[in-house]
Amino acid sequence: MALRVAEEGLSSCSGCEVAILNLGERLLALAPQLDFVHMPLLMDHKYFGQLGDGDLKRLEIPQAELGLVSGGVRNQEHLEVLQAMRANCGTLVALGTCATHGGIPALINGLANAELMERYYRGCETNDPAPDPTETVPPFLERVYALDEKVKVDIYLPGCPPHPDHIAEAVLAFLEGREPALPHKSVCDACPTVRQGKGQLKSVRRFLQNAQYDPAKPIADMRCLLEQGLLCMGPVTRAGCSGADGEAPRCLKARVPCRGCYGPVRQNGNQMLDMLNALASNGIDIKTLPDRAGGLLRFSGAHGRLRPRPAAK
Amino acid sequence: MSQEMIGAVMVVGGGIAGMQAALDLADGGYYVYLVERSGAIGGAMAQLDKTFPTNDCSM
Amino acid sequence: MAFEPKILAFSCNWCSYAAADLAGASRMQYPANLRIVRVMCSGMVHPNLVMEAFSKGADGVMVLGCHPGECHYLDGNIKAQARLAVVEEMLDAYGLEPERFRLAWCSSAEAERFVEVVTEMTEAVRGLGPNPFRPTRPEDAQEVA
Amino acid sequence: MAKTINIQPVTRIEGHARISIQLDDQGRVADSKLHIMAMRGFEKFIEGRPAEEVPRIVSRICGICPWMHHTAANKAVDQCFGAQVPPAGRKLRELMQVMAHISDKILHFFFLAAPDFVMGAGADYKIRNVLGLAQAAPELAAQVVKMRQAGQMMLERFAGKVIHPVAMVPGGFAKPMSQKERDELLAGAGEQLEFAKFCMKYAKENVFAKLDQDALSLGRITTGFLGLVDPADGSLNLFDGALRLMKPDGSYLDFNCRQYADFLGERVETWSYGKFPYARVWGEGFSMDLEAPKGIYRSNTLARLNVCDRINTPLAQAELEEFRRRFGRPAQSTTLYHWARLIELVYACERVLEILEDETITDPLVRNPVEPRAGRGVGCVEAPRGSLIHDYVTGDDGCIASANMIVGTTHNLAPMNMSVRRAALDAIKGGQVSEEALNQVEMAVRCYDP
Amino acid sequence: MTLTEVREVSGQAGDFTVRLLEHPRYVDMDKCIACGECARKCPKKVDDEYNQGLGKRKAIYVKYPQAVPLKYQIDPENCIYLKNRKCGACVQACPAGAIDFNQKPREKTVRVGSMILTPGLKPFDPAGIRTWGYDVFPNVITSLELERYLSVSGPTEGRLARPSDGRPVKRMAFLQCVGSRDLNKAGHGYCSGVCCMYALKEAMIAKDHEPDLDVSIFFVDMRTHGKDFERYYNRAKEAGVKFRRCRVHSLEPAEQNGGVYLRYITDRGKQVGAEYDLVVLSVGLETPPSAAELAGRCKVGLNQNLFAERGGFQPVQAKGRPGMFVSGAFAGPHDIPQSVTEASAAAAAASLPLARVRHSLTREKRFPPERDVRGEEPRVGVFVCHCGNNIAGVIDVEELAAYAAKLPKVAHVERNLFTCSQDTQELLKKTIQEQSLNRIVVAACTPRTHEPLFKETLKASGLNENLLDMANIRNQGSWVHQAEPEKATEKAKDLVRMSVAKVALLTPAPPLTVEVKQSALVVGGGLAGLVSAHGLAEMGYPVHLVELTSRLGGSALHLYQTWRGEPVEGKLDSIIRKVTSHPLITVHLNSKVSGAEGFVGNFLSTIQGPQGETQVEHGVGIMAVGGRAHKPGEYGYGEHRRVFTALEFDKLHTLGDSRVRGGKTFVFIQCVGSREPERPYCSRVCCTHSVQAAIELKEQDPTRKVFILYRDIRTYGQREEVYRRAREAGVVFINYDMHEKPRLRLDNPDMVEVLVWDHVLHEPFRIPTDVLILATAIVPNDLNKELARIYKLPVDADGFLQEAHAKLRPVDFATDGLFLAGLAHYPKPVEETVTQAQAAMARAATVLAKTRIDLDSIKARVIEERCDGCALCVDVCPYHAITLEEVQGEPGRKLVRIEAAKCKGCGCCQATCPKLGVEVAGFTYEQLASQVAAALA
Repeated sequence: MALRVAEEGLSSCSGCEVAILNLGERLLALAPQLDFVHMPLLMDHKYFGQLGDGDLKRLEIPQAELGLVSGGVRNQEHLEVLQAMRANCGTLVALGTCATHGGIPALINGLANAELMERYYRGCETNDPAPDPTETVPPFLERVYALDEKVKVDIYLPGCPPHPDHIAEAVLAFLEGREPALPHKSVCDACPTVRQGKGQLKSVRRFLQNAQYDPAKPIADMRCLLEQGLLCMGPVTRAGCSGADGEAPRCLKARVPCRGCYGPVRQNGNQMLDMLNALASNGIDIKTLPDRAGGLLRFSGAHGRLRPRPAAK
Repeated sequence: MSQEMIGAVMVVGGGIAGMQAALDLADGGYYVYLVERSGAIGGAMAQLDKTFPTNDCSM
Repeated sequence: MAFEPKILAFSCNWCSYAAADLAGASRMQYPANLRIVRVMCSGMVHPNLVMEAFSKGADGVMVLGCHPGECHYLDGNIKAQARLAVVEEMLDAYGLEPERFRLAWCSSAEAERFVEVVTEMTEAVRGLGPNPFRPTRPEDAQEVA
Repeated sequence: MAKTINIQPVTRIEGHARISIQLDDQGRVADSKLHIMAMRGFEKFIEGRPAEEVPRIVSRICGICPWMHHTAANKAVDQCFGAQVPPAGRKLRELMQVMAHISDKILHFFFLAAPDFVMGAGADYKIRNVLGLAQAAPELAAQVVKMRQAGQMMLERFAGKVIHPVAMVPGGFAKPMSQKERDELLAGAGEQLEFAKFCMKYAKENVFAKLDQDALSLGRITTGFLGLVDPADGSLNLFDGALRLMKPDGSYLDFNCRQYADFLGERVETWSYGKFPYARVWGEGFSMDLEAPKGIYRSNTLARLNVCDRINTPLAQAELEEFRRRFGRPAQSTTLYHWARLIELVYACERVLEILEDETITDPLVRNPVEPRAGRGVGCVEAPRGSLIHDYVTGDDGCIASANMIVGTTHNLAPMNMSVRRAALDAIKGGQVSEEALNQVEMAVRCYDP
Repeated sequence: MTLTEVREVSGQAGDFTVRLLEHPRYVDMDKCIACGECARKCPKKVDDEYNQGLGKRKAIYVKYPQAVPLKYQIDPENCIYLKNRKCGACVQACPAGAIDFNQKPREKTVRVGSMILTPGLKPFDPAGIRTWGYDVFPNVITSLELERYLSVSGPTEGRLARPSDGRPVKRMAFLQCVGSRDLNKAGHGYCSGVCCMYALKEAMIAKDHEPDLDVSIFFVDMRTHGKDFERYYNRAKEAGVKFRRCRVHSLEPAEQNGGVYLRYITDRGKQVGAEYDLVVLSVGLETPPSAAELAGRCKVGLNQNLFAERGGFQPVQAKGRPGMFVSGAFAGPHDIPQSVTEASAAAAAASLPLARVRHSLTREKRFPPERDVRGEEPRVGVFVCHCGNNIAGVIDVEELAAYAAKLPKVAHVERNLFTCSQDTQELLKKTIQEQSLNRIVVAACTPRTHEPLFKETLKASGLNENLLDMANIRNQGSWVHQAEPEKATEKAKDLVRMSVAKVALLTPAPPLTVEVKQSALVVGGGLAGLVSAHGLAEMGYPVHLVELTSRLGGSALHLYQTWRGEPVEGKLDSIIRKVTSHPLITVHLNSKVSGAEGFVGNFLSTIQGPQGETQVEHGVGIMAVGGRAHKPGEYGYGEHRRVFTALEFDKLHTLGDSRVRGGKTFVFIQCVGSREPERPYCSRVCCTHSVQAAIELKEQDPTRKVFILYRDIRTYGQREEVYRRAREAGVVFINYDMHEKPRLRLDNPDMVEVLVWDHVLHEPFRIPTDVLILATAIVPNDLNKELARIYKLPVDADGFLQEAHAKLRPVDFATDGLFLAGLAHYPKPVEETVTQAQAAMARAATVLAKTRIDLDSIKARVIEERCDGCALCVDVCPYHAITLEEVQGEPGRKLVRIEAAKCKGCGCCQATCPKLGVEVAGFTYEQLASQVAAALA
């Protein structure tokens, strides 16, 4: 009997859902074994009955063995959907860094909600100023939460978006009833660039001009971008973006430094602390880095890592 | 005939000099007899309370 | 009764830990709020350890090393100094007062300095009050872990 | 008796929305609303970020068309820093952006919209989806999946990341294109064009052919249109150009996207987190009333075909002429969005081939270094979901001081609400609420590919 | 072998037979646990020699509380039972039944290859000599008695009080040269060399006890000629100690309050009387009769000062007695650094002839096989120590033990009175085996002092030594929270919980050993370098000798004779010939060390020579880069053709230069460049050198007038003899001090006019002289700084190389495997240079004697499952021990590799790695984090 799968996207951009589609032919191959019972992007199953007349209190998610949830928890509806998914899915997978660590939307955690509302509904130049919308729209939670701050998460699939190879591995592992073999080292593990040591680094500059490399030569001949003085979050970010046997991390293929979109190497690690510490230990004055919190916690602002500046300061 | 060599040394007197010589010889691979007239080794230095220059105890 | 802060100190085996021993040998008295974790060098203390201490409710954390130039491992203390900026940044990010963390040098002979630094720190942290992350509020403790 | 119907979530669209329909005592549709349920606040939380990092942040506004935000943001930052993008850099940017259109349109037409037409609007919801389509027409589904995947892989192999791209950077592009890469892409683009032609033929036979009067009137409203046109000859341009705001009667104003604030305003309603742009320049104010709409204009595929004078690629131009012969200019029927989408698919494939055939694209100089400075920049491109405007102001440290954005779907929020009301009124008569009726209301929304 | 004497020695070098007599201790050493019950019960009180007779001890006693071996002994002269078969109180009192009255003296004969005599010294006993009134006035004590008074373990627990009435001491005086430099009263012409220094030390410590104490030191010459001694002399002056340059001849009782009255002459020449509460006689050293007897039995000659006879170039070899060596105070009046250096030198000299039979009789210490505990669940044993009452006095040890028992993974808890005592170690071993414990927590004192002891015990009980953690509840617990016992107990609980948490995570770290390269490098071809190179080669180790110039010999080339008059040149040439011809020595002339890396047993030095660079692997290194004469910028040097430095004068004197040969008046000025603010040290050799030269000038032509202008004549030790002969020869010594240096008039090219203040006549005194000789300072040569940078060696404030410990490791560097000899350490005469060279040789041999040495196990280790070669740690390592290496079988994938030998375990890499990819055994992140968690639980 096919494996029932439910998928939901909370405070997300559907990038993870497209990543699922980017399984390509593999998705068609898996299709017979899978029975998608709920996936708003592709299927029309509704929360409150197909005729939209169900009880608004009882949000309905069909029973499923495997539940995939992407996106962080931003408002009340997300929380209700998440709790319903948890209740109805045997195994819950946090799909993508928004789900595992808050992702880009968690950058808002550095500000109080009121500041956002003020700017969005009254501050923009093109706005006709108006009060915040509150009618029949789900109220905001005080900040963006990662899934495991609200419910128990069984499998973490970080990545922005997670690589289709690992989504496939997670599903296959579930079908075969084994633990998914997911990478647990840092991005450097799969990065073929030439590394010697970070000692000579005196400072880290902004990415205002391309790295030095010979486009004709493969990535393996390029000197590690961090060692070229560009901030690259590779060493403090979990591996995975190079796929199962990828040639190099995706951003490195474009010769661009990593920005940590897979979240910390260890589930409860802190990318900002790890990176600043790595730079400081090699003798770099970390005060020269602009926008440290926004830059180094860009994808892992949940779990209280990013919080509004105390007003007093 | 080169007469037989005994690989042992006798140090007579268990003061600071005797103890240091005995240690160096033992570390150097020789059997040492440290012979002390009194009931315990330590010699005169043991009676000193503090030693110049750091004034830490001379024990 | 008065708030008794709990202070954690990472002391380097060659200098500050020896100073603590000497303070003991000289019977110098200092407040009992201090818990010392012996490390081989102040350069061995990962800022994560400091932040874990704060997230587990330490009211104050200190790293004590040798004076610059006297480090048993050449420049371990210089690295500790460099990481000081990281800890300050993290304290600011977590909304904790910078005075809760202190990096101080004291050589193996400076027992008085050790006692002075410990007493000053105890009083300073007592003034700041308990650490907001003290696990009295469970979801906070879990939040920062 | 009076009741409220909640279509939640609106499915087969990108984003979180809810449709509420109030029926009065006689079961007639009294009111209907399309509520946008989420708002993340990109304009606010990119404040303070170094401008050169922003293009890699704002791509997360939409996971299906991240390339558009990536491009618009880069163009805005270029203006802030006064960067001169080398020709090869500019060509690579346009190539990437237009290629992104291709797989996006295939995704929308086949994965999201087609099930309604192939299975029928009233089909059981369990099979009215791409998986159902795969069972019903396996070879077609396989072909679609293969071609869409090929399009994505073309982008990924060259630019590293296809979803949430990183290859475009302020001042140009992150890496030059090698001859080998150009040859591969040329081969791929050729296949994509063939497939685009197949899609057009398939759609005409199986979908557009069935567009009877009802289908054409589904959610039909009369509005103005907004889209980029090439300032030289008014032709369709997805990458750059001037913005053309056309009134329902066909007259239009061209303006540089930097002055967008003088032409467009945004109204806020209490029941939706989304803001409602309207054509402030017309001076009519704003109203979503079906009979007397004020300031309402539409964006996206149909709008672009209406506003552009011609299309500079042969096949697409032929399709446009046939389209115009049949539906005039400007065509107002909402369902025609799908048709326009496929025409644009053909144009996109032809445009990609055009860019690739110019071998100066492999020039190694793809980026000029940029200097962070205070400035203002407005980057504008045409996204699959509509015109995309990113307006940044940077401080002396080169970090974002303030930002304002009007993204694709936002332009269509007001028109979608009107289409929903129109569709609801047409579909729900005498209080009979059927699944098919509700699905038709949703179909009205899906045309806009929000 | 205690209580044993040498009765008779026969045989010759390499094979002596020695008959020993062991006096009975009357206490069975194996049974006695030194509990002290016997002494408490023993009725007979006797003067305690240890406290210089100031305190009392019993007939059954132990020399002092920390004596080694800590076993009681019975004093046969005073024990009532042994004298007349009565009493025997101690037998009942002894719980261990260790008293055994019928022990008899036992004789033993032993065969040895060499003998070293270090019978030590006896302080001069001033009793019976009227002028000092030592045994007449109670408030006149010797310096050694003062040492006991000042000591916390002494009769008055360190409180300074007048022996007569116990009243506090307000004014105190030290009389120097009591029993030294005094032939008629004490029969000792020599200077004991140490009294000035210990007087300064005791004065400073006394002032520590009583800050407002008024201390005066009456001296003839202030002889602080050792390294850093002059600085200490300056500190004493700044601390307010008063110094009077005059010899007090007689003491009388003060009229009223029982103090002591003495008269002295001030530097203005006025007679002054003064009263002191306490007078301390700085007694000198002399050879005890027992030592003289021993010398007789070993047929070792003694000189007229009753010190062992020895030569300038074999300073530790008993003259005319091969195989017999002498060192320490028996070889001459030495301070502790000199004795320790000589002891090492004697060890070297004694082992040289026996090189062939090295290791023949010694055996390696064996440990039982190590039990593999990796698989086992942690079973922690907690041992709470009372440490007498040091811990138990403040911390509630029962509550602590009870608390520890309830901690997770704790299988056994025990309390001990003294966990570090030898018997408790045995107990520990038994408990570990019985309870099959695999982790040990000792809650006691600081690991810094006692961890090695417990590690030994763990190894001896079959456990890997690293499965141990110590909770410091004494130094950082009971001792510092004596007023808050409950808080101290609370803290102790936390500390124990932390240790238990950490120890549970400890894993057995395999002992790492590394091979010792059997070769040596000697830097500097002077006398020190030559002697040590030749010595090591003779011991059978290949040596590389690096000399900067094109000639071997160094400063010794300019020396004419030793203080005993032995010619230097002959001996220097012979040692140079021996070195250049020795098969095992490679000499690198015109070369210097340009770079070095590695560590003890595995150094790799780069020598830059005329033909380019050569790399040399060596196990040990001896730094003997010497010093050079200071070129003065004062006293008209370089401007007047009759002003010379001491060495220049020597050359002219031997070549018979006309200015010297015809000269009628000669003036020596001492301390030129030395004991100045910018060089606050004494160059030690110039006084002897000038005095010898003056004697020779007088002997050549008695009519010559020879003047020596001095600040202090420092002919220390047996050199005093030379000073006495100079005075007899009519050399005139005139004292000057810092602020009225001699002034010169240099206008006449053939004569220098010297103007100086005469203390005796109290008027200026003009000396027209034919020749002016400046006793210039010895300064470190500039190679020191560079060598220090290459080998990471410390340099002291004056630029000399800094030894590890002034007293206990005088020739070692802090960095293991590197040693120090010659002028590079501090200015010193020929025979002390030879001694230091031989000492360095001995110390180096202790390293080379081992083929492998074990490194401590605190090393960093790469965790392959976590490390991914991001290379963040590579350049953080201060010792460059981390490299990025390709993983075999996976081309392109690199991981970090740590060279255990180079790694010192500082942990900088562990604190940098963002993924716990590298950890230091014993201090891993998880282990430290477990302690943090436990502390805050």
